[in-house]
Amino acid sequence: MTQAGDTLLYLDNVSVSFDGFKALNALSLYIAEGEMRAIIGPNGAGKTTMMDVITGKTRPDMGTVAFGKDIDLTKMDEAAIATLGIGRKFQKPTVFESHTVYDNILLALDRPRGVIKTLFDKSNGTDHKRIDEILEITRLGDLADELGANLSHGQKQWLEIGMLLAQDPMLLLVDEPAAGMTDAETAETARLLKDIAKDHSVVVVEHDMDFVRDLGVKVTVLHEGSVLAEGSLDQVSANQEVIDVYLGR
Amino acid sequence: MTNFIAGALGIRSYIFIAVIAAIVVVVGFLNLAVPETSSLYMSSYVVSLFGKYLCYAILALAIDLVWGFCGVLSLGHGAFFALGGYAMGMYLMRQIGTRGVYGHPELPDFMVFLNWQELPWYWYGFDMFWFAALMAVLVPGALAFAFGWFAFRSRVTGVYLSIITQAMTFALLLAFFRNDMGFGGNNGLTDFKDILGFDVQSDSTRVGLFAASGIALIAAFLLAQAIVTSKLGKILIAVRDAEARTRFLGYRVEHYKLFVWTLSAMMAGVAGALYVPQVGIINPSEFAPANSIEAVIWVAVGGRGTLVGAALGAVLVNGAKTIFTGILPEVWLFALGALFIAVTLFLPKGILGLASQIMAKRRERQATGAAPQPQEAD
Amino acid sequence: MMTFLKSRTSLLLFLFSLFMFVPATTSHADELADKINKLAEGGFNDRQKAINELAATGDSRVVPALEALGDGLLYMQKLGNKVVIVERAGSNFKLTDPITLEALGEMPKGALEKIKVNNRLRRAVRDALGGLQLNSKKPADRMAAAEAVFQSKDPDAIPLLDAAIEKETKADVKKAMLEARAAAVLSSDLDDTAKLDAIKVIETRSGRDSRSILLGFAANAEGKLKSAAEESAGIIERSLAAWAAAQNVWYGLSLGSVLLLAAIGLAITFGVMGVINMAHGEMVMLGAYTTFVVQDVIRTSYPQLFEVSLLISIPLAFLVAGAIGVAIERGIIRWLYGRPLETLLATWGISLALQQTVRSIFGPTNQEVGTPDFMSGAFEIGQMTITYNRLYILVFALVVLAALMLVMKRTPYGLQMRAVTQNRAMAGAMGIRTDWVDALTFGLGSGIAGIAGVALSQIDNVSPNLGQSYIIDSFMVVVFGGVGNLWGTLVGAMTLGVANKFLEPYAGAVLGKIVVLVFIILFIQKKPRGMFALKGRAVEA
Amino acid sequence: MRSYLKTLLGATAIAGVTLAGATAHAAETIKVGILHSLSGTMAISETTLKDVMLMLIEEQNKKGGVLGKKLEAVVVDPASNWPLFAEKARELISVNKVDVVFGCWTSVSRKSVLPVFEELNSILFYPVQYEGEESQKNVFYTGAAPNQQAIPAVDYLMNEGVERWVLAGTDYVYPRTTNKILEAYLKGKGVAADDIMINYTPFGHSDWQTIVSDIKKFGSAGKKTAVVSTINGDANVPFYKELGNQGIKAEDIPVVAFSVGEEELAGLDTAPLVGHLAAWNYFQSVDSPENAEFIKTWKAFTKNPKRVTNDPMEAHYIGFNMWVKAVEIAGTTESDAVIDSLIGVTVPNLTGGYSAMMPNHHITKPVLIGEVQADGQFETVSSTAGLVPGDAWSDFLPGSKDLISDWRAPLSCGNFNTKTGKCGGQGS
Repeated sequence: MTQAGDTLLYLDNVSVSFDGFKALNALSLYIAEGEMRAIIGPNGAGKTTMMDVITGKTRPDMGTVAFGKDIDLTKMDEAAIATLGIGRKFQKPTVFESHTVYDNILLALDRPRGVIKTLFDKSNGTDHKRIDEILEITRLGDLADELGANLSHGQKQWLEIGMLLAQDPMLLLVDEPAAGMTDAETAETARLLKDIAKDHSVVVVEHDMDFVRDLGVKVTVLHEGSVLAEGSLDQVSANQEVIDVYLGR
Repeated sequence: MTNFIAGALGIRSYIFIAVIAAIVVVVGFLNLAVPETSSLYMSSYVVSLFGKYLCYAILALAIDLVWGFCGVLSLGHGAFFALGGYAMGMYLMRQIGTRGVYGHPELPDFMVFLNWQELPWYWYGFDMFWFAALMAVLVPGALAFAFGWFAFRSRVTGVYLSIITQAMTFALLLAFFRNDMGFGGNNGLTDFKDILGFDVQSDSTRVGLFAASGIALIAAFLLAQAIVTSKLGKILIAVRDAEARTRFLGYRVEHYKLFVWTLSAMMAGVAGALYVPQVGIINPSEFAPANSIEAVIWVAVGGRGTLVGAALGAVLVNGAKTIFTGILPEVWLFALGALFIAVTLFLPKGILGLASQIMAKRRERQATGAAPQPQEAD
Repeated sequence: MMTFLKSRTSLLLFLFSLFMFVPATTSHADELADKINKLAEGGFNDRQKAINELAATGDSRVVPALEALGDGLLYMQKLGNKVVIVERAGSNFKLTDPITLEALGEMPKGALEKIKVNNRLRRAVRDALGGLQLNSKKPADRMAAAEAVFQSKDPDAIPLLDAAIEKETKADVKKAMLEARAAAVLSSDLDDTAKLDAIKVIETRSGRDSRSILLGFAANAEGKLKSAAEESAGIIERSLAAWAAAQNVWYGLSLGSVLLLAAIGLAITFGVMGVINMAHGEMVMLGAYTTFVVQDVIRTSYPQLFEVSLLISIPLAFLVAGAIGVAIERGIIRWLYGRPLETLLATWGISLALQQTVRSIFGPTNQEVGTPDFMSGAFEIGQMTITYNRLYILVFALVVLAALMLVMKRTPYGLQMRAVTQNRAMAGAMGIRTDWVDALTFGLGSGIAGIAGVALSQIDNVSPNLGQSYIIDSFMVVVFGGVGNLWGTLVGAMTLGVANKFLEPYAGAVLGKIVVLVFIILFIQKKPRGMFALKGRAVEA
Repeated sequence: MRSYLKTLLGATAIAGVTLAGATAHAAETIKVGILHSLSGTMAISETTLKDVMLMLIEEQNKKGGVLGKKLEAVVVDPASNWPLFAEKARELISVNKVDVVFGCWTSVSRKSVLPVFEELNSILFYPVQYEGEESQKNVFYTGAAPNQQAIPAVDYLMNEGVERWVLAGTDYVYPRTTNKILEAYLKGKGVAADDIMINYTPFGHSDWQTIVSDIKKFGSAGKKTAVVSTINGDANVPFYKELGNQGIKAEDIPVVAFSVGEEELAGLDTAPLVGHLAAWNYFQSVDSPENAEFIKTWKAFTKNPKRVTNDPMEAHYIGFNMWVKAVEIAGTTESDAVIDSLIGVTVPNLTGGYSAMMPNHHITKPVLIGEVQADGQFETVSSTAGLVPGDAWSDFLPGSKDLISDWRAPLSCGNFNTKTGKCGGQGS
């Protein structure tokens, strides 16, 4: 486990409801700088909604969401939050299918995001170098000229993670990175994430217990929109409440 | 691959520009310099017909820019086209001067007709060409900006956006039909005499307008091409394919949409402004939602997401329409309807997409060993 | 009896022969015949005089002739200038004596000349008949006669009315007669007290025509009478204003019901299936044309079924439009799922082709679709006029909506349909034949559009362009209400209908519609997914 | 790629050239252009006129054609699209080389083609009643001008005791102008402003509940009220249906329409409408040998015994015969000669009289007022004593009361100002 530093992400008493259904119920969660955290929970536990709240897609009905020292995320939109340094990978791998792998990374690079600036933007040598690096990390170097649409499921997952890296965020939110992968791919993904976690904070939402075990990090169990248990995987899997929830009481 | 597409793009654009320029020169020459008796003579009818096609091609480019590249399907681009047309029409009306049937020095005929005493304020300035030309771009631009600013910020997307663009053009249609609006009601603006001092009916003016349309088309094409090949263009495609992904990468999607949407509206305005002096009338029916839908169909026929295809689609569909309304007046709607169905079913990427596929196949056969790669249209 | 009652004229003969009211001055038959023959002479002014003279006889034997005149069935024989009542019989006319009502054989059309009437004469006939029928046996006739006198305000009718009121046993008829008498009094030269009473009677009658009579009277009156009449007219005016608001709501709901009908089918094909169905309007049109064909067959072959022609049309229109819908889905749309914008283009092509098909078969002109009697006319609630056709359409729209909801919520098919639209792959995996569910759903939406066409044929043109005029409104309703939600469609249609009708008096029909459109555009900014949008994170997935 | 594109663009260009050169071979026939919408919103009215022209041409050919040559009809579809009208007019004249065009229905389509006819100096016969305020050298107006329809109708109603007027129309030029003229005319006759209600509705308006109830309200002020309707084609059916349903009877509030003819009534159950009026220059019910013959030929030509005839059809009948006669007088189909010889040409109309082409390119016509009958026909209840010459410029509009039109030399002017003595409108 990485050494915990100052609190990077701070959720306190956050609630969200859709038409009376409480997706998040007074959820409180703290992620430290440089920490890697796995979040598990049954379907409908609020994992994706939590990501939505952090990235500005969904506004919480109440509660505090703060980043770093005192940045209130509830007042910002997705683009602003992303620029701030929070990257997100979707549950369903989402890459730009009409662009090449190379261009996908290029678009994610930490370059000016204004309309006019992008119109005249030309990528330079540093950019190319950085892209090559990322392609190397994600093992997509051979596929640089391939269209996003032609990648396999696992390759898309990696490309999306690569795009997150290109953004150079302080915090990565990774939603089910191992879903639909072969065992070999899953192991590879775990290795990749651990690699990334060396110099980024990472929150991973995952169902696959083997994968979580591979990561070997602190685990938070969500249930019905709030935290049910927290601790190492072994601790939480011994927790009676968690067992009840997973086995359906 | 990246480089290859860039290369193909270059060739295609090159051909496109060359063809347009050639058409302009040849048609102009055949109309003006060849005697009327010659079998090579091209009548003014054909000149204005081709002029009209070129204007439609600009409109198609404008639609393709927002729809093909940014995924914003507008069913209301006819409104921007018509607004540009009205701006030009107002200039042409003011140029009539005392030559109207009532001979009023200032008021257009229809105002005299309705007992209007003075020119409404919004007609001021349209006696100057530069002002009208500016308005032909600014008015559609301003409307698009206001509309887009609200719609994109509120994240109205997909069919919802399409439907409200339709509502927009329908509302404008109804508004311009009202005689109280001061734009001539259903009759619109017509009976034009001069443009910049040249007689709009004369052959040389026709050829001039035709050439202007050709140049405008080339300019619009180059501008659109520059945009779609820039990084901005890549972002537009990114927005089209995965809007949320783009947003979470930190791009303000609404700004990109607004930019390209407004620019596209301005292009449509230019097309309208060139169209009006060539067809000789602007009337509210240009706002009809059906017109906008048809324009979208040109793009689909030619090949969505390919600039050359959009322009080609506009010319082909309208050419077919011209021929069919002449030789098959009773059944041409069947032909048109069948064309649209056939294109959506069998040519989802349009004619140009089909062309690319055929080329790709042929290349595949030639370059043995190369992995089969689906060709992405530019 | 039945055959006897067929002709209105013979009915009158029957009534009069049994219950003839014999006035004091019975004219001699020849004298009467002379007076009737006079109807054929001169221009409209002369004819009007002749009518008045006939009315003045008070002789009920003139009724058949006057009736026939009003109906345009009174002709003159070119030979001998005798006036006769005619009945069409092929290319000939069957003749009847106007007084004795004896049959006079047949004659070719050319041997007769029609005695022309215009509105003024029809009005004169109506007034004259009013006086003459006050003693009819049937309460409905007496009621109509009283109403006619009320309209004619004929002071000469006062004695007849007095006699009739005396004998009248039905309270409502009596009231109508008293009101008619009051109207007649106002145009008579009776004294002021009688007129003041009459003003009060008319004030209690209320309604627009009462006000009209009072204002007309006030315009020519002076002093006390003038002020009394104006005051009463004012009272009526205020009650009318209150009713006007209610009337406006009704108009709005009725417009809303038309929008609803037009949009329900689209709420299925577009709202539930996500097909941007530009051919939706043409499905409505096909329904309307089905109605036309059904009526055409009925007219030529089974005229006695005309009253139920619409009921017959409803299932047929559903089947015709539904079958074409299924064909379109199987042939074209099914290749385009997941590409909603392409469906727009393809269905646009379909709509062009369908329009042209109908134009080729039926011609470009409007077709006549008749209104059965039960849907004609209007009734009043207080000062509110409610036309039957609009009422039936409102009810019909709600019934269709309710039936559709039942199908969707309570039948296995509805369950499968919702399953398929929500998660096609999963539904397929569970053994649902998704392709058939798609086809049926599209057919259902189209069929409902066809049913809407049956109703719309009652209020709009039946022409190849019919569909075009509803397509935009339908999309607005569905989008405004919230895609995929039938309740939203209902509320959306009604809101837009009422909003339109409340704006119309202030802004005019055109500006009102523009305002509504702008409102929809702004509303969508606020609620990008319509009024009753599905919420939650599933939406954007 | 290169060859592919070239082929496509080349094909388009060739198509255009072929169009341009397609007509060199037709010297033996005289070509007659027919410019009526066969699709789109106006097809409903205009298709019939295309058919009637085809019939007239066929009949003329049976008689041996004109100047010994057969007539050949050239039909195009301007698809209810106004710019397309201009384009198709140009195609007819410059590509198909027609000698005369019969066409247009709406004012805007006429306005759209005007400059084309002027530029290419061809001849257009326009068969529909219109707002006037126009007289152009190349156009012959065989429909009614406002003084040949609106004013006699209003005169008739005034005679019938109407004191209060609703002027209801579709919001476009024809109703606007007609209503302006009528308003001025009525006020001149002493009708108070309060007694005139003017209402405009959009094209294809289908919800008439509010307006009909407004009319009812307006008509309940104690004075005899009538509605003068200039409501356009499509909107009429729902309008009359609503009138019938709200119980407005012709005896109480008659509606006189200028755009509703037999063709429009064919789409309606007319039983509740008996007594409502229309003013035209022709009714199918008119009893004259020419009309009987015309109707017979028409039904035979369309092979449909139910087809009705109407006023614009008569206008084409008159216009076509006038053109034939003028061509025979001129001995050529050359535009200037025919235009000159058309003025003064007199041909039988279908109402038992003769119509003459006036120097202002309008024709003389009788004005008939008819009441709707239960069988969908009109019965004439009033007709003008003689023929009424069409007035291009209304005497009741301030902008045009000083203008006259006379296309005979030496004046040759469509908008001669009698005050200033100059050609060219009001001048300044």
